[in-house]
Amino acid sequence: MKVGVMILAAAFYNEWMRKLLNLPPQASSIAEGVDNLLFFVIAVTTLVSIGFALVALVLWAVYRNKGKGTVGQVVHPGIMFEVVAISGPLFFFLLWFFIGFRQYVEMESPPDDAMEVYVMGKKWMWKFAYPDGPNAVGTLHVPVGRPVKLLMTSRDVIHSFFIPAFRMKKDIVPGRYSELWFTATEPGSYEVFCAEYCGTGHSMMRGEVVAMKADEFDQWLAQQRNGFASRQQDSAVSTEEAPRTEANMVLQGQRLAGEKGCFKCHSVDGQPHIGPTWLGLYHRHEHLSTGETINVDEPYITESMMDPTAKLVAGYGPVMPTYMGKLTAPETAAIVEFIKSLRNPELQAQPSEPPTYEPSRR
Amino acid sequence: MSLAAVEEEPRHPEGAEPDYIRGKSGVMSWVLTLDHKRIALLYLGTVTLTFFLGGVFALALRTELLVPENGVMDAMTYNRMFTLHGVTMVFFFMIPAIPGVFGNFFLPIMIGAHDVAFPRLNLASYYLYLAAVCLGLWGMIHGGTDTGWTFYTPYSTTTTTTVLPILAAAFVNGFSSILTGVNFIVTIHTLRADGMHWMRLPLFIWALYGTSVIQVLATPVIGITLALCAVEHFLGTGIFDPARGGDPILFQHLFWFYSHPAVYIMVLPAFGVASELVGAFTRKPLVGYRMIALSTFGIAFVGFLAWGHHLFTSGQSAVDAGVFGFLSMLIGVFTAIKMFNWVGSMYKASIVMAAPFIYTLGFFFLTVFGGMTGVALATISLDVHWQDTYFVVAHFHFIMAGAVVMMFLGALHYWFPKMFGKLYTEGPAMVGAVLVILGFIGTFTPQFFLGNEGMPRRYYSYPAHFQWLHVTSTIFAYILFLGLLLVLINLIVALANGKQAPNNPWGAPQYEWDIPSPPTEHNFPATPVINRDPYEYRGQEIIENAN
Amino acid sequence: MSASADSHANGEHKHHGLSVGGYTMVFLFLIFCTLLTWWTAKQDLGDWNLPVALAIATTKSTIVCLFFMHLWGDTRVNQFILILSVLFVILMCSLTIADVNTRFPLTAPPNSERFKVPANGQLE
Amino acid sequence: MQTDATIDHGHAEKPPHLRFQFSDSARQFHAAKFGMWLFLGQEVMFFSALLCAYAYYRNQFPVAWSMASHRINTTFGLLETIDLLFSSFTVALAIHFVRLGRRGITTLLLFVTLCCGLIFLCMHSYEYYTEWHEGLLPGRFFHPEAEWHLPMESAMFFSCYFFTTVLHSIHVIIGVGVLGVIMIFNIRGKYSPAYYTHVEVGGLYWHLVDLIWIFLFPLYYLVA
Repeated sequence: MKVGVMILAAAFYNEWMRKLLNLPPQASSIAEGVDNLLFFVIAVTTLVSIGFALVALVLWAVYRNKGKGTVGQVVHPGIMFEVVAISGPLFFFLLWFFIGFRQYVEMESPPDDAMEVYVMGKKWMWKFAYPDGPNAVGTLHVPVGRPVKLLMTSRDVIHSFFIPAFRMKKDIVPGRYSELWFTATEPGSYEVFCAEYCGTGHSMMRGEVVAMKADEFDQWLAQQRNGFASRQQDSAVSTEEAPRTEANMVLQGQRLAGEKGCFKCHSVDGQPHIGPTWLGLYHRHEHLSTGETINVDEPYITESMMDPTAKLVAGYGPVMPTYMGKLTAPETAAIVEFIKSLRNPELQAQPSEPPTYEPSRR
Repeated sequence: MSLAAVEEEPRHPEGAEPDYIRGKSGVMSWVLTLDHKRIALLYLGTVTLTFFLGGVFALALRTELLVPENGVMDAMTYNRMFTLHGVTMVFFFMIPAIPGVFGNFFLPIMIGAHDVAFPRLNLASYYLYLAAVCLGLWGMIHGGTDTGWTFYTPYSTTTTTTVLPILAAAFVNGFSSILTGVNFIVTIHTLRADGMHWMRLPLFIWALYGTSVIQVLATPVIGITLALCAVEHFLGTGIFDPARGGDPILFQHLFWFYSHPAVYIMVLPAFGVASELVGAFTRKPLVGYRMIALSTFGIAFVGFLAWGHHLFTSGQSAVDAGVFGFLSMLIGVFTAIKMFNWVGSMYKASIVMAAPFIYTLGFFFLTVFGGMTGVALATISLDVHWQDTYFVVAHFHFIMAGAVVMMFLGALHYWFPKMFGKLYTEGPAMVGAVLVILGFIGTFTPQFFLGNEGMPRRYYSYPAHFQWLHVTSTIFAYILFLGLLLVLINLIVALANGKQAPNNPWGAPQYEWDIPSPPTEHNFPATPVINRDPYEYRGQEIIENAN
Repeated sequence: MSASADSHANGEHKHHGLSVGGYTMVFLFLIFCTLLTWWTAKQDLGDWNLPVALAIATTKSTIVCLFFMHLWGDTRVNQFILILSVLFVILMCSLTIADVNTRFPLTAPPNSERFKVPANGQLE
Repeated sequence: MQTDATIDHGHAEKPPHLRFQFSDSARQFHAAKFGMWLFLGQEVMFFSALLCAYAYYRNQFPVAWSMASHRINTTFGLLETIDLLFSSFTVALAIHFVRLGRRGITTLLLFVTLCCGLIFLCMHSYEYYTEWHEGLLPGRFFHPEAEWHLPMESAMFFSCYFFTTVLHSIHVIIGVGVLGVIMIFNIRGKYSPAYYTHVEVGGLYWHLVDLIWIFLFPLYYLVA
């Protein structure tokens, strides 16, 4: 009840307080609640600290030393003094904690019907990809009034996705996924910052969120989907890391491997055949016929296609023909991607690979 | 320690032990000294140097931030600069400052001991500290590093800058800190004079005790963490590297397990000094001695359990965030207890106004506001907005830097006559104190507003709408620097030309004012007996300070 | 531990040691525990392997502390230091692990227990 | 400060080992022991960061942990444990005999302890040597045999294992050095039933080395 009254009162002063405290606009569904708590906390903090300073100054003015040898009076405050000193702050701190905790739980619980957008942070840019195709660098378009869930990961170091106007922030850790959700409430364009220090270009790792009216957004998304195929060639928007493209490349690689006859000698189920199996090949440590051990990486796979006998895996004969000239560069890359996709789940998953991911429903 | 005895006998008869400064001469008598007071002065010299160095870095940063883009340095230089500012101030200034200088000097005197328990270990910790500073400087000369003082992985393990010497410096400094802590705890336990019960310990000693416990139990964790980070750098062990199966979040847990309590390593001694200053300048016994002493241990203990609030936005679950958020709130209560008792002590007091007390008043404001914004930051949903913004920067400068700098300077003025046997000039000292306090508040208050608006920390360039607040902050930073210069000059002048200080120029009740200024080499002619409480006022004459 | 330390005033130390036979018994018991832990590790106790191993290790270390390190009958404060540091180790490990174990599943590393491998693996 | 000669106790018959800041030997002995205990508390925390890393990753990758643990030599681990326990036993006896003033047997026991420490180091070096040959050193030296099918996360196990055991071995080396110096002092007759602080404190340190190994053995060598 008390909380309710408090929030109501705060709402009345909301705009005024927001300007006074220099806060950005409240553009997400949780922003107003967070701000109300913020005003409450900061108001109490300011009043108490100025109060303490004033009391100290007044006490100094009143009880100045009146000349040599004078001493103060011995005061033994009752137990009530200590009780107030403990319970007063404790009351406020716990109140803030409970309100803040409830808000945090809300922030951490995305609704089931949230639209998903994949976010990739890398030095020093943001990439956004929508589930069915379009992607963008630097600008995230979201509909107003619909919950949006961002699934985020980083390519290199820790970044942090921060939208001040939404009062939202979440660290993006390489090799892990993090999620953040919001519902934009006001159309407009809002700043995005990287809030976790990530190197020379940290301060330039900015972006923008464009909140559009729902119908405008749908229109925009449809446009983007139509233009997606042609935009893939557009070098201005690099799509190499976009999850969708990756999946396409894998499929393409699978098709090519069948067409070029790779499966005559290489299995994908772990059985050794004429050649080593592709299952779990990527980043496997293979022993070569020369006795060395090698980490199977992209260069090695590519080399083995072009010059198969150069580094033979121990136990296999030099029977594979060269594919030099028989595969174009993109085709080679696609097959490498396909091999990379055949990772044994027991084995390594490159952290920065796009998600093999199922939306979590709660 | 009865007053009657003191006044009857001449305390310092001719031919008795000379004071610790003039007792011995020559360079070797200083560099190999085992006297805790001389070691304290060695610390004072080094700490002043690192404070100055960190201050110069800070001014360079503030100057760069006058303009949104491309100021006086490039982004790489800026990034190194803020890292070095942080490393220097945290590891080389704030952690050793008050325990190293005033702890070393006054801990044995206040408990009636002739020295610390392990004088050689004490010198060793100073040299470890000095070695750390030298390593750090060497790293800085070779380009410095750009990881931030938090050394977050995987950035710190992949950066091409010279991060290793800086990590090594922090590691070595940790050992200095641990050994000092061990030394202090043992001293407090075993060398208290007869009659010095636990409840007669000055509050500064209680604070040092709490600090030392944290130093001993938390510092090793950062040592091993930084060592892991360094090994990762050249062996690629991958403990914190996601590409090899490690987890960068683990680094953050281990790092903050030390670095959150480290905040209390820095501020608890400052709280201790505040108790001494309030006790001396209110000219009446402190209110709530027991509560202040006990709350020190509350802070020390709960401080260990709150580290997770630095990870609220790292993907922490609501469950863990709830636990850490709740525990963080309790620390604020313990600090509040101290604050109520200090301000309560001014009631019906007879307050002597002097530079140290002005610092104390500044400390009150900075600590209350800084501390309560800390509670605000620990409020989970608000932290989501404020984390890694200038709000955090402003908050920890208020509570950490503010409290430490205020009380370092306060203590320096307060104990100056005892340490050097000279009186400083009160006028310029008061002006300096006011300038420092105003400069400090003026520098960091705009940063709270910057943080509210969403300005992230460690930004070299920023959108133009943040500029006016940055300019305001920078102007006050210069005022702060001027204030500090004035303080420095005033104290140097006093050192050269100050009048001879009497034993107790403040008329303070604490034990350390009973012995000569400066003290003799072994502090007391014989092991003293303590027969009164630390803030028990005995009606000393106030001997007016110069001017 | 009192300031006056009058209990030690005569320069006499209190000795809390055992006899040679006592030390030998302790040593033999420790060897027995070591062999026991080695043997239990070879048995399949399911989830109980780790707790059993830790329980034996804790017993051994307690005995070393109490008798070899003379903590039995030593001052309270020395006992307290050990207990405090062990307490902090436990708190540190448990709160850290509590964090990873309650996170949003995808924040776990891809090969770990908690990472859910998707059914279709596609980004739909 | 009051200068009262009557309470100025103990200064007349001050033993040579008593430092000026202490009023009596008992207190000085107590201070040294207390200081060492604090240092040991510090050592426990020192290893705790590694223990935390261990627990963190074992909790996430139990399978990798178990598979990786099978690659290190349990028998060696067992022998090393017994070796260290025995050295702890001899140190405890050394303290016992130095209290009784029996210098010869104390020296002998300290010497046996030193030998145990050295044997431990030799055994551990041999272990590292074989692991190096098997490509099990962490980081960029981690090249295990392919047929072992070690999961990639087992690298974490070996990182933790090497870092912890190397740190432990460093402690053993320091301990051997400290006990060696104490042994020489003992031969020179520095210790007596009235003053044997170094032996007691050095012994405490050595026991801690043993104590840590008691935990490392099941945690690294005996993962089921």
